[in-house]
Amino acid sequence: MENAAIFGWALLWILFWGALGGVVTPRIYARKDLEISQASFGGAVIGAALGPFSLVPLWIASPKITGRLIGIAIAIVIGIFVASFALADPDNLCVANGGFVISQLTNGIVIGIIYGLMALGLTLIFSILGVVSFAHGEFYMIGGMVTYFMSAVWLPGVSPLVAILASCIVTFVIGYIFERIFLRPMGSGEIERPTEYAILVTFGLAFFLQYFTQALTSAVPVKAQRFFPFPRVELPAESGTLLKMTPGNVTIFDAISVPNPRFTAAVLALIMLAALLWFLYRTWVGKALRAVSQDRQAAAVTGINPNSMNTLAFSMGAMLAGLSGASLVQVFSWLPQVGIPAAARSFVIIVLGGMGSLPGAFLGGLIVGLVEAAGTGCIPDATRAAAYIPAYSMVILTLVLLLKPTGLFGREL
Amino acid sequence: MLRLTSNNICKNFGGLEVLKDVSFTVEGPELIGLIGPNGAGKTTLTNILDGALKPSSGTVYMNGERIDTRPPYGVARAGLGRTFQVTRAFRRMTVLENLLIPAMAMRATARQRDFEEKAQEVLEFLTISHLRNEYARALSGGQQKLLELGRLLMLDPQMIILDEPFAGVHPRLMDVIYRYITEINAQGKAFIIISHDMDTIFTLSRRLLVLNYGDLIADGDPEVVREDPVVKAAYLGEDEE
Amino acid sequence: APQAETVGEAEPAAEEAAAAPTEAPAEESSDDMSMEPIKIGALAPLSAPGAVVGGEAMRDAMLIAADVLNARGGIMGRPVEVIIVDTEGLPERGTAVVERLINQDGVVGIGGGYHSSVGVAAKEVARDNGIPIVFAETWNDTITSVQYDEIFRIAPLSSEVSAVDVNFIQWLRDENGMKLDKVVILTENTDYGIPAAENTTALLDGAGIAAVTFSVDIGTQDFAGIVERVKAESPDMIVILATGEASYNFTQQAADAGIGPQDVPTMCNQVSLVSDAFWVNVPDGNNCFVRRIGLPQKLYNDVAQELVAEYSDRTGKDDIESYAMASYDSIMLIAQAIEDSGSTDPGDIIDALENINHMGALGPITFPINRSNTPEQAGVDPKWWHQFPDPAITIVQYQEAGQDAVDTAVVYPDVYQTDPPVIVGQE
Amino acid sequence: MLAITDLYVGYYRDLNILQGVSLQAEGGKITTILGANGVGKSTMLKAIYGFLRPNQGQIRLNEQDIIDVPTHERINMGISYIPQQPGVFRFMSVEENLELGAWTFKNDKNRIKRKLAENYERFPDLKPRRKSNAGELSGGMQRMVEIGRTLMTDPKLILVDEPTAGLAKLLSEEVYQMLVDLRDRDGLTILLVDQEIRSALKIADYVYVLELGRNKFNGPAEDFTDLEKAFWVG
Amino acid sequence: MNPTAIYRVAGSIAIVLLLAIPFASSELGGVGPLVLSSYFMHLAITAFFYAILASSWSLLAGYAGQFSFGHMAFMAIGGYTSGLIGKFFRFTTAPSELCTDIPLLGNWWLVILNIRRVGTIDESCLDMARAETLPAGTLIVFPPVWASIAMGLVMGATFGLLVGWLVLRLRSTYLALFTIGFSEILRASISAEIPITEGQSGLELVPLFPGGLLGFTSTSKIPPYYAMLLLFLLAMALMTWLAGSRFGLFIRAIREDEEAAAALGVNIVRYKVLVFVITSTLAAAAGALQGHYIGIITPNTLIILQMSLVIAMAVIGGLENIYAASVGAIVITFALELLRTSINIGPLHVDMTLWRLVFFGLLLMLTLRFQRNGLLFPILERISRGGVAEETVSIREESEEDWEEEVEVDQLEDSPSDSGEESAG
Ligand SMILES: Nc1ncnc2c1ncn2[C@@H]1O[C@H](COP(=O)(O)OP(=O)(O)OP(=O)(O)O)[C@@H](O)[C@H]1O
Ligand SMILES: Nc1ncnc2c1ncn2[C@@H]1O[C@H](COP(=O)(O)OP(=O)(O)OP(=O)(O)O)[C@@H](O)[C@H]1O
Ligand SMILES: [Mg+2]
Ligand SMILES: [Mg+2]
Repeated sequence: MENAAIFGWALLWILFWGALGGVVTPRIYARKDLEISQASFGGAVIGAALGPFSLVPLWIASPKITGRLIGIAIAIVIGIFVASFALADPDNLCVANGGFVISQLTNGIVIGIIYGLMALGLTLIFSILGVVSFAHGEFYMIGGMVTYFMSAVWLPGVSPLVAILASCIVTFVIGYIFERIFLRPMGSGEIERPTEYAILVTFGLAFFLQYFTQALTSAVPVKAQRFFPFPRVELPAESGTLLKMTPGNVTIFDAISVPNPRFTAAVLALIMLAALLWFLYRTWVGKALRAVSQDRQAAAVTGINPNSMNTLAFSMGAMLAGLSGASLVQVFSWLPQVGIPAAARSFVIIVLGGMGSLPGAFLGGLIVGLVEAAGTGCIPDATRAAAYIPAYSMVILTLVLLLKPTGLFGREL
Repeated sequence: MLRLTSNNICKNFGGLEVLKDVSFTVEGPELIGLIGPNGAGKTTLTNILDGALKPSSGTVYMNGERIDTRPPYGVARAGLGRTFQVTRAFRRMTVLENLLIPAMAMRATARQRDFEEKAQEVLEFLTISHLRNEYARALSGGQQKLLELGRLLMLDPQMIILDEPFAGVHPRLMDVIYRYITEINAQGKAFIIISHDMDTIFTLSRRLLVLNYGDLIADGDPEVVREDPVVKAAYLGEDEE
Repeated sequence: APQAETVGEAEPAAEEAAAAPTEAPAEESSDDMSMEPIKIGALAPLSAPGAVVGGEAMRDAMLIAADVLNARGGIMGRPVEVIIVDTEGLPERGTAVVERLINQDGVVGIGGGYHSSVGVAAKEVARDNGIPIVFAETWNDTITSVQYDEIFRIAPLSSEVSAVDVNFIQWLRDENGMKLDKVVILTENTDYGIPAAENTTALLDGAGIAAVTFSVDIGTQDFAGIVERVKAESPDMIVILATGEASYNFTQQAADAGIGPQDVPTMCNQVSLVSDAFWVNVPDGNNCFVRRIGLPQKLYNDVAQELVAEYSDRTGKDDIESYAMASYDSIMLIAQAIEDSGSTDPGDIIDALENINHMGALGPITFPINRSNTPEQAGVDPKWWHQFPDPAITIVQYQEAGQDAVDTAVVYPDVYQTDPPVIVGQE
Repeated sequence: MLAITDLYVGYYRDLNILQGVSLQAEGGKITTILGANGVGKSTMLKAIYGFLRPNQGQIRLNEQDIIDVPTHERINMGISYIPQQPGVFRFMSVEENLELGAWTFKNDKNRIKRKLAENYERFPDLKPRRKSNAGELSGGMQRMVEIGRTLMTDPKLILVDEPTAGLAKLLSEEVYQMLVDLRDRDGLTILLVDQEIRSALKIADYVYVLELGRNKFNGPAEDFTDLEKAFWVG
Repeated sequence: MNPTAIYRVAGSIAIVLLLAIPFASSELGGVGPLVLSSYFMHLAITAFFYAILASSWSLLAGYAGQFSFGHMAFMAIGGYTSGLIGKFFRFTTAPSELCTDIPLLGNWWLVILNIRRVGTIDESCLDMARAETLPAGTLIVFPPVWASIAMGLVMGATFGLLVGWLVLRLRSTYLALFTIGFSEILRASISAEIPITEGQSGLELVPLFPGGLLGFTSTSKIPPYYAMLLLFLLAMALMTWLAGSRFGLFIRAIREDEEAAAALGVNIVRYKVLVFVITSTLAAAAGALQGHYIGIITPNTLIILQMSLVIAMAVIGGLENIYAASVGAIVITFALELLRTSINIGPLHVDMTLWRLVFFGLLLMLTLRFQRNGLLFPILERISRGGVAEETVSIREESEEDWEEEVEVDQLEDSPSDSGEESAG
């Protein structure tokens, strides 16, 4: 960082005026007898955007704070952030190297899609049962483990699709049994303070599953082979500038390169997403699930059994986590502990996207993917950039919870 | 002398206008009934007076001080107590502890044993003194209602809002609540009573407010209000004049 | 200058502490010489966050040591019991289990040890209780440079290992005509990774080679962003100091992105020598250079060959990891020290260890820098205190995909070379 | 058709909202339940439909005791329920809403198609909006969707709870007309709970009045001419 | 005997026993055949450490209903603050010129050491100063351990205040997620900021009593045992007093129904923040003490496993009672340690080192599901509330004559743990 001060001051400026706007605006709006539900968040971002130059007019004119206004303000804040960063560190790869930026963006999007798939499971569970499963990461881990053991140990040479299917079945069944024994009583009023109970009991499940797997498999990292290696292709054949494929990699325009396992995982995730959408929007059971999430009583009136929908939602959520684990076990080395950071990331995503919102989960996944890519890619200090990876998404989580606990999207399934 | 004024209260939930320009004044130990069909905004109004909700616009003053900007505990300390439509006893605390909370909250230096005697009196008044060491969750719905009323006595506010005190209550307990209202009112405390039970409201209250989907359509003597054609229309369906 | 004694240090008290608690085991041994087993402690990380793979290998080797000793009729006619405890790779657990070994189980000496941070913490407990520890796989220089009587080490010194790495890199440049101006180091932000990266950077600097270090949190799975940054640096060589699955993850993801061992000369981490796990996790890891502690298998002595045979029998592995071999030796060293001194008194064992000449699987083991030949007297750095001076270090290279670690080509140093290095990515 | 005797129901085990209510609904007739707010009218319907389990008493449908029949099977026995709180699936299209009414016979495509057509015929307003989200419709149309959804199962007995609460006058007249049609044309039995006393009485055949969990009056609708007497003082 | 008396007697016996334990330790020669090894003493100290954490967490989660997963973070804040003060702060009688010097009273200076740079020779500015600038005879004094521990408490309280204030609006799930985030950020920062915190190598702390105490050496277990026991007893006394006072009453009311409590005049903001401050301070105190006792603290104390241990201890003991939680913690600390063995069931060799955690997780789940109040609490509850039902019934019979008719009190015989009256809609 050459002119670190520029960036530091910009950050301070944003924080100071943001805090001031967030605290003072609701007071002023309340004094003027105006709608204040958005005043705190709106005031914060508008303050962060242009400081006194936007706050003073806001306080004087006190217009209705619309989503549009907030959107513009957020865009300005991001603009200031990026500009001051670029000014402060003009040699940074993120500023100076277009190819690098494109690669990082691609990485972020590809991994974000997979994060999104995992978070979808969590959001599905939340929208139907109203609880956050703290064992989500363990289902992810088990999904990967089963896929590995199927394809490499138990039935070597079996098609990866069969292995993935097996992992779906296993995670689904575990989710099913758990829901029936431990979560079903919540609905019947047998358990007091169900939300807290759910937090603790899924937490216990996580603990159990993780150590159970570790006791069974020991802690040697494992990894599945590439499911579907690319064919070797070079287009146009001589120069290789347009498209170049090797078994492990595809390069487009000599700039964007995506490793094969990630690519297949992302494609699998997209296929699953499509299948999930098809299931939720086109099948009877899927519609029943959505119906229960929108109006439990009305659904019960039509003869849908909401309890069995709970079970289904939980098992399916677990299965989606298992599935993203299954598709990532060919990308990352796998251990009984891999679920913990993955689960933490899913929490961030669903809070960011708005708890219970399917589109929110998907978009949240992309955002988290991009932020992590930006964090690792742009932080100048090489010894810190990667060391802070687990913290990037947590910083977003903290900010979102403090500024806008409802997330980006309202609830919609 | 108590004086509560609500000026032009409006409340929106998103696009839904639940209260439209509601203004009224309570002066002295009045006994007011508040009626209106389901979803008329009665509970919402209570929440606004109590500070649990902020009005979208409008103000509430109590004894010359603005209270709509205060948090609920500030309003409670200013002298306004309320019960909830769905009873909200502290279920895993004993009856006695339930009663001690408001008394202690009002006085920063107080100790528990200072109030045990008073709590005993209140329990006896409400005929549930034998339950003092039971957990509140072991009480029946009606008894939980009594417990809520008892908490208000311990809080000792100047004005009390009761949200459907008679709903789902056994007739015998109803007598207790009835007696409670009249006696406490005689001690100089104002009441606003929300109820769907017309008999009780008409015998009990000396002033009637009628809310109809956010509008305050009537305010006055119960007998007069009863004859009001607008009110009749709201309650008895279409009247062919 | 007559400075006041600083309050934080507790040196004067330590002597007393060393004497007192040792009485318990000593008494035990005096009143029952018949069949009371002699207990030797063994440290190994057997659960997360420790490096479990390493821990399990060490455990197996140390159990073999116990069996071998007992098959020989024990030590001084008494059976031997090796008590293995799980350090979890956590210093606070390390102190707790060493405490337990000494005070609960009554061990007379301790072997094994993997994580440096555990070693750093454990050495204090050993010192307080006057019980010797022979560390088998803790590289951190400070463990010996504090010069505690009780602490011995047969693992290499972190700084010496870095020196070998850098010598090798220089050798590649000078003798093999490789272009080598810039090296990227990927390290983990642990007590092992950070000092190793610092040492290596300093040495490379001295050799006129620029080094850029990226450090990662262990447990990181996704290295895509880092790989892009490494790529943007256009390094001539990559050195991976991150261990465990982080090392596998990085190597394979780098390979996926086109800067793997087959594209850029890469020094993979020593965990790559667990060849089964390596090929499962890094299918594109061919041409990796790996630093190997210990002699090449072709040069194993009799002890080592017997050990490998037994070890393969039990674990199904073809070769033995260097740290498993060292753990074996650490137990055997203590056993021999007991024999030599004819006593289970820890003080006597320490004396015996200082003068030991043990033919171990690693070769002849001695501790030449000791109380009678202090670093000052010998004119060497204090890190050589109670340190096995010459654990052999070679650089091997996987030259065929799926190759077993046993069959790897030894490329450096010249004396051991079996094949010339395959250098990739040179125009 | 439906006979209730001495029913005790409540939300908490120890607090009965209904305390010994008895009631009969004759086939092909509209039976109306009136009473002040909170006397337990809705509670009774919930008990008949199976959401609440009575603490005591009997509920018989065509001479068969149905207390132990689970909710979703009561639908198959020909009972339908339109609850007081309007409940459409806000983020689903009108058509999906209607289709979900056919949940109990979801595999009978022809029957679903037929019933859908019937519904669009009955509520022509819905047809052009069949692809819009139900949450975007007006309150009255949402009621139509709900009623239509209920009718998908060919019920014999429908339990209707305040169907016109919050509806404009014109719309509510349509709703009442619809109920009458259902009775006259389809021969359905209707158990109606209502606050719109005048309108409800107009279409009722038989009337029950409840007071705080107990029967107060009952009799044919013709007996209820003096409204003042019946409802204000009691 | 009435329940309070039972508690008093049992409590006094327990305290006397705990105070007496060191006399049976091997350091003091044991009592007759009973010789407790210093490993046992170590376990006892650790058990008290966990007992403080579990019971303060139970005050936070069980009494006040704030399900925070950040308790270990406050523990770490205490330990790291104390450790960092020991690492970076010195008192001298002359300015060092090379470090940051802050003048104090008289000729004393507070010297703050420079942060070491990664990648270069690591030389303390004070060492350099000693060689170059400091005049001969300058005293260099470490900050006293008690003072750095006290600073740990202050930091714990400050962060507790901050977090408590930030989470005011958050309920259950959001609170849990936020606190996980908080502790994860803290863990990542500690791991990454190696020049300050030493990262994964762990920050070394001076012993609790650097010069020994009363003839015990600095490594003796006995002074730390009494120190930790004292902290434990103080914490329990403080929490007992709090739980029995208005504070306890109010936080339980907040747990039961925040809005109703507010409507009755309870300043919910103040008490919610206060409960965070108090419990974080206790956690920080335990962390600082344990840090000095062990001599090292690493960011791994923040991993989720450590938090699960504390939660499980509190839940299995009894979440809603500080005594049950602390006894649960003590029992489980020992049990987990004893289970570090391997057993043979017939031909099957089971390494309990791993499986014990599996069973532990299962026990946690089953306890939650079937014994919501923990395994210990119901026993305490029986002792303390045994008389209530009879009392209620007898009073009721007395007052019966005023009530010619049965009024709805027929549910009195129901056990208090019954909760079937929840809405069934
Ligand atoms: N938090 C809220 N968000 C959105 N809408 C709300 C909220 N609270 C109340 N409403 C709506 O405001 C309207 C008035 O509600 P309120 O509870 O005040 O009615 P009420 O007069 O007390 O009715 P009842 O007699 O049934 O208790 C209702 O339509 C209700 O759905
Ligand atoms: N879910 C519930 N939990 C607890 N009590 C309830 C519940 N629903 C209703 N009650 C109580 O049951 C009593 C009767 O309610 P119900 O809904 O049956 O009245 P209603 O006669 O339908 O009145 P309305 O005309 O207002 O719809 C009321 O006192 C109400 O407070
Ligand atoms: Mg209401
Ligand atoms: Mg109703």
